[in-house]
Amino acid sequence: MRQESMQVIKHGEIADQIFEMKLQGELVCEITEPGQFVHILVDGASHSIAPLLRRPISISSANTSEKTMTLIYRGGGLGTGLLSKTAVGQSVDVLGPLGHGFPVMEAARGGHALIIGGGVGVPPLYGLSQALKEREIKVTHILGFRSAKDVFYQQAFEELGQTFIMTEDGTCGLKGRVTDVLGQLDFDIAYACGPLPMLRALENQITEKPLYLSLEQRMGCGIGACMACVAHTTDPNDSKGYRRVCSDGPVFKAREVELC
Amino acid sequence: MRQESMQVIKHGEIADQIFEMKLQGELVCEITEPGQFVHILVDGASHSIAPLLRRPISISSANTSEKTMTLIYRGGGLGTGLLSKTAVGQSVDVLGPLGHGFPVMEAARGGHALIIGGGVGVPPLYGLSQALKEREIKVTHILGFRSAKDVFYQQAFEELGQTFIMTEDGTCGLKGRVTDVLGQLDFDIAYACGPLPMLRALENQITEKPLYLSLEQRMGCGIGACMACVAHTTDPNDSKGYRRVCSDGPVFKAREVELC
Amino acid sequence: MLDVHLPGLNLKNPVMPASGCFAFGAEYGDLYDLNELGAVIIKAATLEPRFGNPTPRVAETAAGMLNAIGLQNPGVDKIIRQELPRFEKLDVPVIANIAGSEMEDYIKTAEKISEQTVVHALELNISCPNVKHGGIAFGTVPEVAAELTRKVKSVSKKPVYVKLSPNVTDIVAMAKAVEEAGADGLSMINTLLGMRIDLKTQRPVLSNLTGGLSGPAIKPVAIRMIYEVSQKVSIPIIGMGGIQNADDVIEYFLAGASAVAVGTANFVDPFICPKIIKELPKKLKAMGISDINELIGRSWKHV
Amino acid sequence: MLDVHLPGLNLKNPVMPASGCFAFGAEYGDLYDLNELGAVIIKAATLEPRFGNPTPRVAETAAGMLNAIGLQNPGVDKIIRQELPRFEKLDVPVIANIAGSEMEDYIKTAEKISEQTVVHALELNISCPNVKHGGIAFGTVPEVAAELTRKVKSVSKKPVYVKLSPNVTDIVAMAKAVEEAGADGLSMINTLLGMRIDLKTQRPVLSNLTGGLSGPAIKPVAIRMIYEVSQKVSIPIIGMGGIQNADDVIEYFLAGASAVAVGTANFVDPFICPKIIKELPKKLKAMGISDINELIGRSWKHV
Ligand SMILES: Cc1cc2nc3c(=O)[nH]c(=O)nc-3n(C[C@H](O)[C@H](O)[C@H](O)COP(=O)(O)OP(=O)(O)OC[C@H]3O[C@@H](n4cnc5c(N)ncnc54)[C@H](O)[C@@H]3O)c2cc1C
Ligand SMILES: Cc1cc2nc3c(=O)[nH]c(=O)nc-3n(C[C@H](O)[C@H](O)[C@H](O)COP(=O)(O)OP(=O)(O)OC[C@H]3O[C@@H](n4cnc5c(N)ncnc54)[C@H](O)[C@@H]3O)c2cc1C
Ligand SMILES: Cc1cc2nc3c(=O)[nH]c(=O)nc-3n(C[C@H](O)[C@H](O)[C@H](O)COP(=O)(O)O)c2cc1C
Ligand SMILES: Cc1cc2nc3c(=O)[nH]c(=O)nc-3n(C[C@H](O)[C@H](O)[C@H](O)COP(=O)(O)O)c2cc1C
Ligand code: FES
Ligand code: FES
Repeated sequence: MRQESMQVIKHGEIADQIFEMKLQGELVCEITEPGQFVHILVDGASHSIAPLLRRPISISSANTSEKTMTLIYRGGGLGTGLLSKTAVGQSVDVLGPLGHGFPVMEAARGGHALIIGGGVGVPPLYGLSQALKEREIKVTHILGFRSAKDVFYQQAFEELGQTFIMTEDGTCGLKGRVTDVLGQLDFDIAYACGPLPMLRALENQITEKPLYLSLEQRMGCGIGACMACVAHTTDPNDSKGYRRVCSDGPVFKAREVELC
Repeated sequence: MRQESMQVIKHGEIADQIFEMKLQGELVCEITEPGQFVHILVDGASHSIAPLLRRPISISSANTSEKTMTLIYRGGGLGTGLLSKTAVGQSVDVLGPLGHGFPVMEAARGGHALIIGGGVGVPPLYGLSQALKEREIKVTHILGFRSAKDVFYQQAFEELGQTFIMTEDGTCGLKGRVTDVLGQLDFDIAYACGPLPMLRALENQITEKPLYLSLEQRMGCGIGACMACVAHTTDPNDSKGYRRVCSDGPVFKAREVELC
Repeated sequence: MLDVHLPGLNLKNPVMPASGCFAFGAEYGDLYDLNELGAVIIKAATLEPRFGNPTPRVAETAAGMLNAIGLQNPGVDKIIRQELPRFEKLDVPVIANIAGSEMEDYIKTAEKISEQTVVHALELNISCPNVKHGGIAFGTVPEVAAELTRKVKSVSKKPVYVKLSPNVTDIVAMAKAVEEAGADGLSMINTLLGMRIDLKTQRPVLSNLTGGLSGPAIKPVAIRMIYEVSQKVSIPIIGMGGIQNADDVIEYFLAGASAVAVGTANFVDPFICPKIIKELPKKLKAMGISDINELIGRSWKHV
Repeated sequence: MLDVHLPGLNLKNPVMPASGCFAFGAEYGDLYDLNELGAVIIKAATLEPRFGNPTPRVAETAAGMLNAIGLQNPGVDKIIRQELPRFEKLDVPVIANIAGSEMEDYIKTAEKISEQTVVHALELNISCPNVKHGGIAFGTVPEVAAELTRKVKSVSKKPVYVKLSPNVTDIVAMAKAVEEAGADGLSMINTLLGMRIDLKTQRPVLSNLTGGLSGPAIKPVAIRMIYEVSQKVSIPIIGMGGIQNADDVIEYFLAGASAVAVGTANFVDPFICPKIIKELPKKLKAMGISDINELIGRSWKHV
């Protein structure tokens, strides 16, 4: 983990208020798993006053030889809105890589992994899918969005494996939710990231196969020190009784922690 | 008076931490006197949080046909430091023109005006000198700086009239203070802007001729509403008892208000 | 959509400049039509003229500012003669903020100014942190605040809103005390007591040493206090502290305010009040709200 | 130049992470050598383990943040067994922050943890706004705070610093009460009570509803309180609230602090404490100061 002023080498809007940002720096060499995240200080040139706190953003994909990583984030908030105005050539204060990502090794070579994402939960799944593919694991994606204007990376995912796009209004792909097509698919292991109701539904439906979930939580430090981001363990006899999303997660085995 | 997003058309460092900034906009047409000022919101892209308050900066000179005005300011503080990073082509939120400037009409045509400035009190005197010159008034300048590296606009002033540069360490012009050469000069009227001790010394020395002083004061609103910037009148029978530097000033007749 | 009805105040919209940040309206009246405002809260009036504190009177802080103006004003008589006539031709209710050092001062000031037709309500400033004699005690001891409220109510021809100080351990106790004493409404909050020290001079920046902290920095404190108090009193609250935009206004309503005042933000953007008033209906529409009064206290009224 | 000597604490420099913002040092210890710090104030220890409040536990505000962690900690026994050994190999004094719901809890926790060799002082947290039972009363009633201080002092093997809450009408009364009761020092300030409401859900952001406001927004309040208190007590003050850089540290010393703690800024920049420690000597040199202790209270000691 390091704090680095990383160079913006590509930045643009790839869907409605969805930005793709490519950063270059040494930090990239420390990434160990897909699903890790970084904590970004959006300075606004204002001496770290507005916004005060860092913003957690998943690493979508990385290229170690180029020392680049790609983030995909929704703009429009105080911090992400300012971040979206950063120009190519400027630099961004990044802390990371943080947390534990998706356990790629849990998928057996030659097996079939199901990858399920919703909205801005989709980005880290791209790097995951790439990593699985590299290990010769078949990947199938179910990606849910609100509407056609919100869809991103469709082609990129299609290049890695079969991809179902689900939209709430049916303007792209199938109309409905990610869980609507779940029953029709066969797989050995599943990975998911997205809104809480989606994760809860998956926990209820995928009970026989290994399932890993990436959680979101409001954060302070991002490194495990402030206890802002904790979740209760489901096991009442767990010696700690809690997990920190930032440092013990953000990826957990399904039903390891309470989803609330 | 208006609030305008003005275009930066020139911007650069002209002495140590002294910046010259040329702005273009409609506001320029409302300038009525040299010595008026503007109130600048340095946004830092941070939704007006850091810094929160506007910064008062004198209008150094203006060109109505081009709709441009030039400001000269010292950088390095929270607001002025951020301001100094504004690039040509960007815009700046300006409120103005504000206050009452130097009464040019008080100088009789064909007369001789003495202009005395210190440090960042010098900028508004340039526009004043231009205006006096235009009215065919002879101008002599005494400009005090700390050191050679702090001197700016020497040649510009010399083109308008005789100019004495005084530096505390003698690295440029004469060694000493503006008051050191005062006794040797003949003049009909004097105008001054600079640090309080300098203005006090001038009030004590120039007692027989009209003298106008431009004051500084920490401001809130800049338009006369918050009472942050008041000074006591010297006349105990004055019906109000105070003047607001922002709207009644910043230029006052010597001894009209207490200098403290 | 925006009109609110409070004791003495039938407002076309709930947004007004806060006391001390708008003088008596002349300066901002040069910039825009004051009739656009819901009301105008004028600068504190005292019985006698006051010059206030020496300068520097303001200092900037992170997302805030300190002020120690010290109740500078020409005295109630001159305000009535010279400042209030401005509002006779206007259609905007005036709320007269009054202050004093002694109970007697408050009472006489209230009596005089509440008789004026343009004045629709009084705002009893028991909380100004910049007054040395007595001023602070009025705002921090419930019994004293209640007694002052009772006395002012007994002479005032107009409804009385008591402006509470946040510099207390128990804001609910203060609010309930003045409500029981007859207050028609509350104004919350005045400034937090703060200080900034200049590293060069090594002394406090303000000549008064301490000053009142206002601006966005204090909004979380104000929201918390209004949330707590609005559940415990039945009189309306004019909310203030760090309001900069229409979203902030909505947050105050959700917390429990029935109207709002904008102070420091006027210095940042002199057109901020009309801007917020224009922005509000759009925000409400986007929320599916047809009457801003529906929002009052929604954060605790489980709807 | 930077070393300060306070009861129980011989510090190589006066900068330490604030309680609750540094857990028990493990995470930041992975980033830099903890020996660079003046001291470490560890997260509040309670007698029994606590999970704390439900999430969301933090919310951002203008130049500040709200937290309602709720004293999550594994309990004093586990802290002694699992967390304190880390400091045996280090050369940095530990200040143990202790909290509780009942007097008995405080006393037992103090007794246990003050016996540990690595613990050089206790910080008595009477001011955590996020504890529901009793907690808040300890911090707002001088007599109660004094009684608690006296009892903890009577069992503690190490000097006791009492951490004051800013949410009181009279901070000087609180400070004097605990000084008289035997406190060896003060920590000022804990967080201001605040709230933020989410416009989408129309409910408070924090599941605990209110939270403690920290960060640059509260610095003026902290500076004011330390300025007032340092003139009225003769025990040293560890100052905190919004410190982000070496200039802020100097401002705290000028106000009257004898050491400082850095909280929220650790989240903004995890290396902030060592950075400030490195920056301080340069700043002091530029001011012509050879010993930081010379600065203590200079803003009111007319030198
Ligand atoms: C581990 C992790 C990975 C994430 N990865 C991505 C990603 O790849 N792409 C993406 O678009 N978003 C991602 N998010 C969500 C992202 O952090 C928030 O959208 C963002 O912080 C909002 O900041 P803002 O400035 O837009 O909003 P503001 O409203 O200004 O935020 C105010 C405060 O709330 C926090 N906050 C608001 N929403 C969230 C949220 N959903 N999760 C956590 N904190 C929040 C902010 O961090 C900030 O402290 C991730 C969150 C986590 C915890
Ligand atoms: C009428 C008037 C005209 C001025 N004209 C010029 C000019 O032409 N060129 C120039 O360099 N400076 C000028 N100044 C001074 C200039 O306003 C300050 O240097 C500037 O506000 C400092 O801001 P900062 O962000 O650098 O410092 P900060 O330390 O961040 O300022 C903090 C706060 O203090 C206020 N402040 C600090 N110093 C002063 C000061 N000397 N006067 C008033 N407020 C101050 C700031 O406005 C701000 O509110 C003028 C001041 C006034 C009142
Ligand atoms: C410069 C200034 C002067 C003020 N004068 C008064 C006053 O005379 N009477 C009063 O009740 N409040 C006064 N206040 C407090 C404001 O009315 C308001 O309660 C406070 O500033 C919080 O709102 P804000 O954050 O929007 O400024 C003053 C505030 C400022 C900044
Ligand atoms: C996330 C968080 C947790 C905190 N936990 C504690 C605590 O356990 N005990 C305590 O005395 N203070 C606690 N505090 C208060 C800090 O120690 C400090 O007094 C306060 O945050 C002001 O300093 P700052 O502005 O530098 O953060 C906590 C603050 C934060 C932000
Ligand atoms: S964000 Fe601080 S512990 Fe997770
Ligand atoms: S700055 Fe507000 S009256 Fe002058």
